[in-house]
Amino acid sequence: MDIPEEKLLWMYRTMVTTRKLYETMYEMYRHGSSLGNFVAGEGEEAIPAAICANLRREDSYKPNFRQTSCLFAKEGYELADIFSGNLFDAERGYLGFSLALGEDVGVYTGFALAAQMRGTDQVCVCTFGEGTASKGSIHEAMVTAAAWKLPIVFVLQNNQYCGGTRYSKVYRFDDLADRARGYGIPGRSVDGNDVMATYAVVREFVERARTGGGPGLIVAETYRLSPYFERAPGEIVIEGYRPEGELEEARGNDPIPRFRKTLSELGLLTDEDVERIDREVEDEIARAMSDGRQRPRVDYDQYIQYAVAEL
Amino acid sequence: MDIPEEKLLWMYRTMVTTRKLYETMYEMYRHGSSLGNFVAGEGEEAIPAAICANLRREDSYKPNFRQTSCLFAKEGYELADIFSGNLFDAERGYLGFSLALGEDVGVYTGFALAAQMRGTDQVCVCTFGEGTASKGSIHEAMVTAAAWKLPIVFVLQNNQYCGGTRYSKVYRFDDLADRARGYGIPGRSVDGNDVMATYAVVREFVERARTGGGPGLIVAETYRLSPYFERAPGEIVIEGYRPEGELEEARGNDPIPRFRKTLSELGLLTDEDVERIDREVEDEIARAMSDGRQRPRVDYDQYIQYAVAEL
Amino acid sequence: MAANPKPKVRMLDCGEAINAAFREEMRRDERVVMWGEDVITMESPTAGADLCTRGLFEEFGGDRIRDTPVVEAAIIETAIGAALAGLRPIAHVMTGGFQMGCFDPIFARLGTAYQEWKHPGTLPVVVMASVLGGAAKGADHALSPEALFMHSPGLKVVMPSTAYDTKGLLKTAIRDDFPVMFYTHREVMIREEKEAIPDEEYLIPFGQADVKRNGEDVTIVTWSGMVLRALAAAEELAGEGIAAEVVDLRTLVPMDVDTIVTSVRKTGALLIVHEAMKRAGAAGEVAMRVAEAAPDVVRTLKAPIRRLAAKNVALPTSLRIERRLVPQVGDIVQAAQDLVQESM
Amino acid sequence: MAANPKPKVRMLDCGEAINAAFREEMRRDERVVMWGEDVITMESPTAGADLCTRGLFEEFGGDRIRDTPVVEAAIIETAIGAALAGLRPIAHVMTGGFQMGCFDPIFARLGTAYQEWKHPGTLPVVVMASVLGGAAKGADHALSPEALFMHSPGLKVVMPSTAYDTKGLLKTAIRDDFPVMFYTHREVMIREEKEAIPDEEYLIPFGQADVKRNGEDVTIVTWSGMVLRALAAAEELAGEGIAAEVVDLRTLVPMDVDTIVTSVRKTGALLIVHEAMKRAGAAGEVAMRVAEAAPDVVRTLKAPIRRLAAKNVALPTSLRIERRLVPQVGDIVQAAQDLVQESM
Ligand SMILES: Cc1ncc(C[n+]2csc(CCOP(=O)(O)OP(=O)(O)O)c2C)c(N)n1
Ligand SMILES: Cc1ncc(C[n+]2csc(CCOP(=O)(O)OP(=O)(O)O)c2C)c(N)n1
Ligand SMILES: [Mg+2]
Ligand SMILES: [Mg+2]
Repeated sequence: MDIPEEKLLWMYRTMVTTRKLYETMYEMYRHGSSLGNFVAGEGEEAIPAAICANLRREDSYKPNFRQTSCLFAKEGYELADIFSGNLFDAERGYLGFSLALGEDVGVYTGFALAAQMRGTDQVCVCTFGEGTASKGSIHEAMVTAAAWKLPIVFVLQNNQYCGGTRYSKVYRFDDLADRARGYGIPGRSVDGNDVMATYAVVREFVERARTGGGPGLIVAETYRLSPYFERAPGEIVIEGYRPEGELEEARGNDPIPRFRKTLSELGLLTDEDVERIDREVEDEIARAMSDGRQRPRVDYDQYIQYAVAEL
Repeated sequence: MDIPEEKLLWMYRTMVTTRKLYETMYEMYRHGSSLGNFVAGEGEEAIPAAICANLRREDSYKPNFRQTSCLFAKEGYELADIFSGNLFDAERGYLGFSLALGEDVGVYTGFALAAQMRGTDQVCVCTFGEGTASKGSIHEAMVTAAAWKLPIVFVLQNNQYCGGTRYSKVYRFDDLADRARGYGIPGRSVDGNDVMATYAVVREFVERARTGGGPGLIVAETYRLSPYFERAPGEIVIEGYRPEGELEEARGNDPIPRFRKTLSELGLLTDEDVERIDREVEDEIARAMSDGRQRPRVDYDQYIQYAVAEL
Repeated sequence: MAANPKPKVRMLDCGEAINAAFREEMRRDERVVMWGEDVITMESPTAGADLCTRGLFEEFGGDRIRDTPVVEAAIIETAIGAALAGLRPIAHVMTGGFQMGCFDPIFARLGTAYQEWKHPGTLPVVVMASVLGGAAKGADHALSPEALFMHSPGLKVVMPSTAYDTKGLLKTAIRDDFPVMFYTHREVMIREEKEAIPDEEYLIPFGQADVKRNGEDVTIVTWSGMVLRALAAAEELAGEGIAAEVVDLRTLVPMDVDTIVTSVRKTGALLIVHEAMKRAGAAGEVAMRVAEAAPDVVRTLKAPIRRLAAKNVALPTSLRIERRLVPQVGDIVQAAQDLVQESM
Repeated sequence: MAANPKPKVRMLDCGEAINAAFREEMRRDERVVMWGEDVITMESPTAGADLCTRGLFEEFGGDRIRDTPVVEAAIIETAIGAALAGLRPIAHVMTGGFQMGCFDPIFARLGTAYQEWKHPGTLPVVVMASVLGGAAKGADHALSPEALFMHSPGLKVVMPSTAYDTKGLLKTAIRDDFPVMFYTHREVMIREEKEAIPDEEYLIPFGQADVKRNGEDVTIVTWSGMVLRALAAAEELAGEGIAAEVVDLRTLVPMDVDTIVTSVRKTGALLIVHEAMKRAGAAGEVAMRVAEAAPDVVRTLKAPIRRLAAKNVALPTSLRIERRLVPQVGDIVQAAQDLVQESM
């Protein structure tokens, strides 16, 4: 597939920004900023970049829960939003996510249903982990999307780990994309650390959904470099569940250096570009942070007004 | 496959008994016996017969909810039990069913888990409809059974209807057995109105489960001749959802006459046998009814003792 | 001024009243859509509520009314997503008992998450189901789940007892910008007697209890199917010289505590009756609300607030047993008599 | 008779106490088994309750303790099936909030169906989860769901507030022949202070509240994490001359109404405090039970029974907001003062 040069560079920059966002947010977390539990998706940056490169402002996108911050890359959002304390905005297609895993997939399916009922050409891309994929509510959402041929693309992001449990310990087969057959919808596995390959598959599935061809399931194979979640200082960390050497080996397949290499081989990226982009992105994040943090926060009085049946 | 002659005749007799049980119970229902809502599984008798022919007393079996009465055919049960008001008996492998569809499949999976934990060679066969197969809890049960290679065989009984909704309106594919691939377990479709073919598949799957080979999914294709459920006299019945002529055509594929024909072609069943079996079964049912109804019923005082946390 | 012409009425049963409410609201606002199992094919969105959807498919088409697979969680979750995207879905889940199987979508997504997400906009979803009490259908069909959903911050809970109230409250529910749990009751749905329903549009606001019978000796607060039994009990009590006032709450959230307090101020005795199991049932909430709103009234009660509800036991599939577990007319009579006696 | 030797004790935190209880019961009865997400790999059966399962896999092997996929419904349902088949499973579901996603299996199967099925035998299942209150983790992690499960006929509900009680009650739960919902609380789990736990085995029976502090002026009834706050409040109140009695219910079902009544008979004032949302929360049940058990005591109260609970709002992910929604030590002090004042 021919991917335009700007798209390629945009995806590279997006991946770099995503990685640096994790680093920034982790620093904020370590220094006591109240971000709640901190989760990050290091090593999985290619997938949101490939998705966002295919979406429009009016489309809907749910990143995997550990990649919420990558929403900045979705048209309609900007970096400062990430630091603003609230990303939720149905207008820009982000309907939040469920801390109870899996219960959000049906909600996004409802967005796709509304698009179909109204005859718009909006599309929804909804991501979840291979651990979450076992939840019953996801099965129901996929049955429903298939039954009505809804414009939704499910992206199962298989980063090999659900908490401390390795994927291959739970599942008895090679290809999770086989799940799609059970719903009568197209399914495809892709190397989720290869952003160009992922882009191509997402493009195909999104276009099909946009033109009335119904839902599909993409399984993006990747690896979770980040821990399960960052504990608060002093809390116990158990990370001994990874086989010796596995993490180091996975770092060798980090999608960012991999893509950097491809781009430089294609003559699209020089060492100076790399450094420049790094610097620019760092500046952007610093500016976005100070902008975002200045935006007004929802306070107690506003909070208790929202969606309360009876105080 | 060579099926011993007695097995064949046993299955025939079982199918006839199942059908006549429906008729008897429907009469009781029409005359105001308090059986609750009345559901029947006419046209689907081959499947429980093929299953029970492969099970032992200590195995577990959940028939589809509209075929609970076919439990008489499971080793350990007898006809009189059907009229006794309570079939539940974990010892004989029947753990009840859930009126909320689907929530029982995980319970039966737990039976299989206990068998595995204890190292027995018990097997569980758990049946549900193609409508019920969309429920999330079934997905979770199948993921779990696959993950642990539990000795359970799921039988998806596709009778083409879920309430008034035709299967082909909801699902976008030909073969529900493809679902099995999504769990990494063996799957197989079979003509569920062909009792011999069904017997062979059940046998293979049950033996595999019994010898540590893990779970499987059988899709038994059949047709629901019975209405969704029998309404109480005076209640509204809407049965207009079947395409013209479909019901009549399906009657032409009734598994009982079909098997009768096969058996007579094989020289195993004469017209006299047919009549004799009909008469014998009717007598048995009559006796079982009077025996069963004489058994003591759980009364209020006993009822409120069972599993109550605090009265 | 012209003489006020007598408003036209038609005699409808509850199913017909629901059908009229659906039709009127779907005509009025094209964002109103609905789905559920067999809502088209069987015209039966909630078990026991047959024909409620008759003719809607023909009039509004297969985009606005849809049959779903057996996917209760997805029925609710898609309603949430569609509502966030600007539609106004009515999501059907057949029975209150089946709502246990999509509890997270209702309690935690619909009723909780969008506040947690600081969603400043609307979330117009009506969840409809039937409570199939009185016919020994077991807990999955007969459960009356109001106490559970009252405990979710964002859910309103509506449980009418007449066809008239059902129509007016359902129209209000459909126009509400936030989630509403709406329950019909089998015994209300199957009443032979039709009711006079005005042709002219009317809405009944939430949070207004209705005094279904006046009396001076004891206040009976109840809702849904139990209103019918309470009224029958009041009739019997009248024969014995006890004048019971029957307050039909109609909506549990929001709760019209004022009407209860006014009644209790008059009668001096409060009996709360519900069909659901007693332990952690809604009676405790009613009692606390009265105590909080009017400590003076509670202080001068002659006997403590009393509740009558189902025993702490699973709903059975035997009518014989169900009748001894769930309050019957005779039980209400007895409880009211006891309370009046004690108050003297 | 030999002199009674001083019983040996060890200083344990709550996680260690749970670990000891698991180990003792699994040694005692090989039918005791457990599963849940990451119970082996992360040694963390309930979020926030780390290391509770340390060493169990090594001692008892992969048949008796298992990591599951993310399948909360199947975790409960398989526990039911295995229990019916003769095992005694402990099913872990991480948090009370995640139990919304397996509500039917808990409420309707475990707590209801097997009575409906007239199952005359036992159903020994313990469901364990953590309530992660006090850290702005939002409803899915922080929900305290006791009111919901108290409303299921067959469920006992246990919510201890100390390591000592946790161990004794957990052992009782594992030996109970019927379903038990067992909740640890984050604030109890993370207490720095260790407690003296006897080496010798002890069990604490269900249905026995514990008076954690004596007082004459006002009774505070509470449970789980709120006991810690109530005790801190009682300390402050003492400074102002108010002697609060703190009754830790420990088990909500069965409920020790006698201990409450005895206390209230003495103090004449009852404040019920809970962490869960007020509307349809468990306070109403406590109040009704007291009124039913001791109408005379209620009649002579100087002020109506009072409750203090979280506002009727979704649990937020902001600590700033959470602190204004959920009762804090200062709120309990204030409520107790008000009540005492009003009673005078
Ligand atoms: C219903 C539910 N169960 C359990 C959890 C606890 N939990 C949080 S993250 C996580 C792992 C999810 O794994 P996966 O879906 O593969 O996503 P990943 O962490 O790999 O991105 C679990 C089990 C939860 N949040 N919700
Ligand atoms: C959770 C739940 N949703 C809906 C129903 C109502 N209901 C009862 S039977 C039935 C049809 C089930 O279809 P299928 O599973 O194909 O079984 P069949 O009736 O064909 O034997 C439905 C929807 C129910 N009992 N439980
Ligand atoms: Mg993962
Ligand atoms: Mg079917």
